[in-house]
Amino acid sequence: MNGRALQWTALGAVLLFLLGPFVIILAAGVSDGETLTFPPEGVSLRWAASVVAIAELRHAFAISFALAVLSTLGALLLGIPAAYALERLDPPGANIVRAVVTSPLVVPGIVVGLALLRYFVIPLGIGVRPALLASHIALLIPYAVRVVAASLRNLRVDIEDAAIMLGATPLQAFFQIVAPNIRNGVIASFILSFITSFNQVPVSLFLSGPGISTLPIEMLARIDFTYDPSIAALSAMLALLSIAIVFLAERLLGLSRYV
Amino acid sequence: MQHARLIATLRRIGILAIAVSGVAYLAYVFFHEPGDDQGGDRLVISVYGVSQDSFRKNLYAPFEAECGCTLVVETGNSAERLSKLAARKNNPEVDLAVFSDFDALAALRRGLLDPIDVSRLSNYNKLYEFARDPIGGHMAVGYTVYATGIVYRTDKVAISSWRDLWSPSLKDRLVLPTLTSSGGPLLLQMLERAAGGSDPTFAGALAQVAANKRSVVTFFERSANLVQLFQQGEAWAAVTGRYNLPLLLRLNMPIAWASPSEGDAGGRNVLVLIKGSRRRALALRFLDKWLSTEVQTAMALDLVDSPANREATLPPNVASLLTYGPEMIERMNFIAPAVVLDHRAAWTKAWNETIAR
Amino acid sequence: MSDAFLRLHDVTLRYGRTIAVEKLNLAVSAGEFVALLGPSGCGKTTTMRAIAGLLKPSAGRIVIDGADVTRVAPNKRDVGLMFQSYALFPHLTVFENVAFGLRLRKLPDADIKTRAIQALASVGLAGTEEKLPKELSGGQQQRVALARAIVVRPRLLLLDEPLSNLDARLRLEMRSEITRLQRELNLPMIYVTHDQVEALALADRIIVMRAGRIEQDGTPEVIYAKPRNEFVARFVGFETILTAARLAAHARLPGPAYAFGWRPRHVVVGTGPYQGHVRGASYLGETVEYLIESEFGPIKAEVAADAPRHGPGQAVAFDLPFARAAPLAADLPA
Amino acid sequence: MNARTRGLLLLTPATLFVFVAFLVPLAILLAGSFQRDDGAIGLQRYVEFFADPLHQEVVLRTLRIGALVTLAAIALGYVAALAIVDLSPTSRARLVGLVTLPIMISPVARTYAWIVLLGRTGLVNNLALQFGLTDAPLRFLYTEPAVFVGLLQLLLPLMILSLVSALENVPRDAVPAARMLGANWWVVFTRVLLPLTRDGLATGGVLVFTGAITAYITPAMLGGAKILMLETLLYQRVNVTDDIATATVITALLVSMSILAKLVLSRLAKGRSK
Repeated sequence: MNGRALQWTALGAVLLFLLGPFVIILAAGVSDGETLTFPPEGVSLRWAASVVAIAELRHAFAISFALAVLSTLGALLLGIPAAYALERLDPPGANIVRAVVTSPLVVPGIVVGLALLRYFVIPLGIGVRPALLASHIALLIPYAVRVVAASLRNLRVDIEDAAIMLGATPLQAFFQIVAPNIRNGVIASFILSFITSFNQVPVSLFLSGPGISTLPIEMLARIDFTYDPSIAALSAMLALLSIAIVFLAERLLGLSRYV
Repeated sequence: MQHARLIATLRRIGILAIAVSGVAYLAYVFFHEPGDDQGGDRLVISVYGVSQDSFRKNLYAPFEAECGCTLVVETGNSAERLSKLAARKNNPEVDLAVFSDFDALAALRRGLLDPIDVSRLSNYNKLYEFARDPIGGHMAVGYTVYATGIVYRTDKVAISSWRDLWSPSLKDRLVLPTLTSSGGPLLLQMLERAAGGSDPTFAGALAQVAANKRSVVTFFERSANLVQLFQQGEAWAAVTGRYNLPLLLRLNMPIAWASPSEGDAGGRNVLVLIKGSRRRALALRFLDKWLSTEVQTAMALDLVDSPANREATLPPNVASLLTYGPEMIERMNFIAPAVVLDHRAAWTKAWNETIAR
Repeated sequence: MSDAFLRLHDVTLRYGRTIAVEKLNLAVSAGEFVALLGPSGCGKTTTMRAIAGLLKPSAGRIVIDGADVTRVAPNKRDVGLMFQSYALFPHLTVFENVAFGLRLRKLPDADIKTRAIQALASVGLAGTEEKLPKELSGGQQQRVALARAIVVRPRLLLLDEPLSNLDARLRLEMRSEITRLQRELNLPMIYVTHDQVEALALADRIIVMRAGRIEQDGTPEVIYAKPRNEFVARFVGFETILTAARLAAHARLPGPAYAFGWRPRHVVVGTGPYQGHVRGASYLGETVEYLIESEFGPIKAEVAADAPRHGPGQAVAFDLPFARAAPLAADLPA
Repeated sequence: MNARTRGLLLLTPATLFVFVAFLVPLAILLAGSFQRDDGAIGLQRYVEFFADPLHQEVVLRTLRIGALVTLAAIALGYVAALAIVDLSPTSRARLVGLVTLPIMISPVARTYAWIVLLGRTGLVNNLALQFGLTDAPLRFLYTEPAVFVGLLQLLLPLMILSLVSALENVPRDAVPAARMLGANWWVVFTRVLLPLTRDGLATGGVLVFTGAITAYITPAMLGGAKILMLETLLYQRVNVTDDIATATVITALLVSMSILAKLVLSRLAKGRSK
């Protein structure tokens, strides 16, 4: 075997390691059997249907989806101006602010959940829902700032000056000239944030409450007392959903450049 | 040209309107408390996550229909829910909760509970003795009892005593509850008894577990990944509550409930009212409903909870799977909740030093 | 000078603690084409951006058409600016790029169309309206930028090294284009460049800057023939500059001056009172360039190629005729 | 209003938000680790934390698994990244997309797949039995290797992506040039590729190590109560035994480990490339 063939085999093995488990989950999820096994016993979508039929899971899905969209929008609303300021306006203390704004990236989720529950939510008497939303926004701001800042960095500074010299106000220059050119970065950051929020577990573990549980939390709880293929079916559906989103994004924008 | 600009503007407004209403809808979904639109009251309960489908069918749905209110259900294991309750002590979200008897006592000691006015419970007098005042002061009412014992693969091992857990054929196939789960203290209690001791420090029991810890696949925190462990062939024997037996039997494996000579440990789950709850009357009404003969029977028939109500009568095939009837309840060794609480810190220390590591 | 269209009074600009432009005074009359000439970092672009309003002076006043605009926002100054990088909007078509300023002025669609198409035609780009900037060549992008800047009819046009990204042939072409437009529109322009040839060819007046200050202000002829000091002289091609003190030992000076400068082609080679050695000779086609090592130091000379040639190492006589020398003042301290 | 003031104004909402809803609560939690039971400032909580042999073991295990996952990710990452940058731009983009996929999928779903795979009746054991590699099914679940495998799959994509972008910046001729000079592959790797991709390696290393020591779901699902890591221990201490004192110490340990890893690795990348 020559070097090149060896290289391809190794790459194949790595890909198998990374992607193989999804094939397993997918297969286990469409099994017709009563218990979770691989290879599956027959093919059926009944477990997928059974998952969809559970009201709690549907509700958790709706909550997770809404939470992901709202927190992503919130993070972008706060993060885009911050990214713009950091990249363009040279505000005092920019480096400190950059570190502050991106700090949620390095702190473990469990710690974030615990700290927020004890020293943010409870002392301020914040309700379960606003608290969950606020924690997700704080977690997502780094993604918004980093990705948007990266696309601003790739955009010439002088086109804004050009617009202003042609009579535009700074706001007009931003919305008519800058915004259309960082649109892809913003969409990429939206997708990244959405998926991050949607899959978030440790923070939500502390901050979810009565009547409001996210899908991954609900799923984690159910794994403990479910031995049929329904959780595999749910996992497979979630995986397919993520894949579909990423595939579309990749198709439209080349998302991987921003990761 | 002017026309085209108008159309473009209209289209932009249209897209914006769709986006804004989409976001508004999602905000509604997210911030909408269940039951707000029905106009009735909401009752928030905090329970174990197991068998919620049965509870919905036998208890929640009928109750909601009766009271015209909405039930909001928080699920999780005992300790998790207790710690959330403690965290939100000054602004409680939950009206009524379910705990093991000693976690209920822990909640009481942390000032989280209000007494239950049992005179207002129409079903109170139908309860077995063990359920009437399990932690004292009428701060809790038992709703179910479960034996904690040994399930095992009859094709792999034979079990007639708690000491058989340490048989060599169970090496690497034994699953035990971790100390911090409800089953942990019950396990230690039975091991202590099997060794002939009655020392509440459980020194002998802890030493047994420590000596055999290599045999143990895992110490589980949540009872139900037990099913998986059996199904995957990881477990041949496990110590668990009897409420897991029906689930395990559905695996179509030769699994049985052991009858060790020392008997089984008794576990109780209780209902409590959370201090500061604003819907006291509704909570009491729900509590009474839970204890009613019809709900207790229905939950037993679904093989979820063994009844605490003496008037619940079960056919033999169901009864055999549950913790049912005066003799079986007699046979169980209850452990006083106060003993658990008073010694748990010491047990945990010993457990961490000799077993968990 | 009181009728100047643009005036800078003692304008000072700072970046943090470094001073980029210090107490600059400048006047440009209506219809005048002024070049700001100087090496990079001399403050010429900074000055231009201050006139545009993109930078705020830390001291001094800027007056346009009699009104003090020092505190007026750049988008309210009605000043056009053409960027070195063109700064076209990548997501807009050529037409929309040009129409951008007109749309902001809320003109009727029909007027926008007429004026944009006319502006594009005037720079020779009719027919490219629907293309995106990236589909055009560098020279074409340059023209779009020019059209975009003039279509809004600014009262003053600033050009920031507009030709530096073009190749030599296009540069010539654009140069005449800009001159033509300036004459047609009779628009005052300030043209920033580090290329003396460009400045000489285009401007009515050249302002040579160094280190944030004006070194010399004059017509191209004056700047070219009579640089005021050593810095300006070097910048416009006087390569041999000798101080009066040094020359006095060898020659009778024609008058008082700090130094004298010669262009290479004003140095006589082959005959003359001074002796040197040829250190290098480069054949340039029409001429030959010599580097001569002499008692004055290295002398650069350029002579017709058909004159007798001298090889490296040869001794050679040369002359520095005062008739053609530029008398120079001492440099201001940098 | 000048640009800096405007900048400050635009930055304030995000900064304020992160401060109130993140940094201040975190700081209070961290500060708690230095509080003694009597309220004074001191290291009592640390002393007590490390006095517990279980805690010592969990800290060591966390560091060990973090280091092993990082090393394995580096090895596999180079193998995969070198093969990927060898491809044409289109297939390269496609493969990068494939590698990115796992990052986007719910960690719960991803880890669940390993439970199905690694169980005693799972695929891995079945294959091992079939090929006679073992006589009896092996136990993988609730062992350190299971956690290791789960974390590696979780985090390897981050390393591959970092290395791919680093390798893309290596001049195309560097490797052939070194080969022309007679260097063998090992020399090419250590003397040419490694120095040129040091930045990417450091970035990937920080992501993988930090990811491994701060992951929750994977150790919780594949390790359980027997194979505790700092994150799962923290959860247990807070939610099961309500022991905030220990939780504050674990928080401080986790945060300082993350920061330390970042400092050490970025110093390494800078220091050596000089």
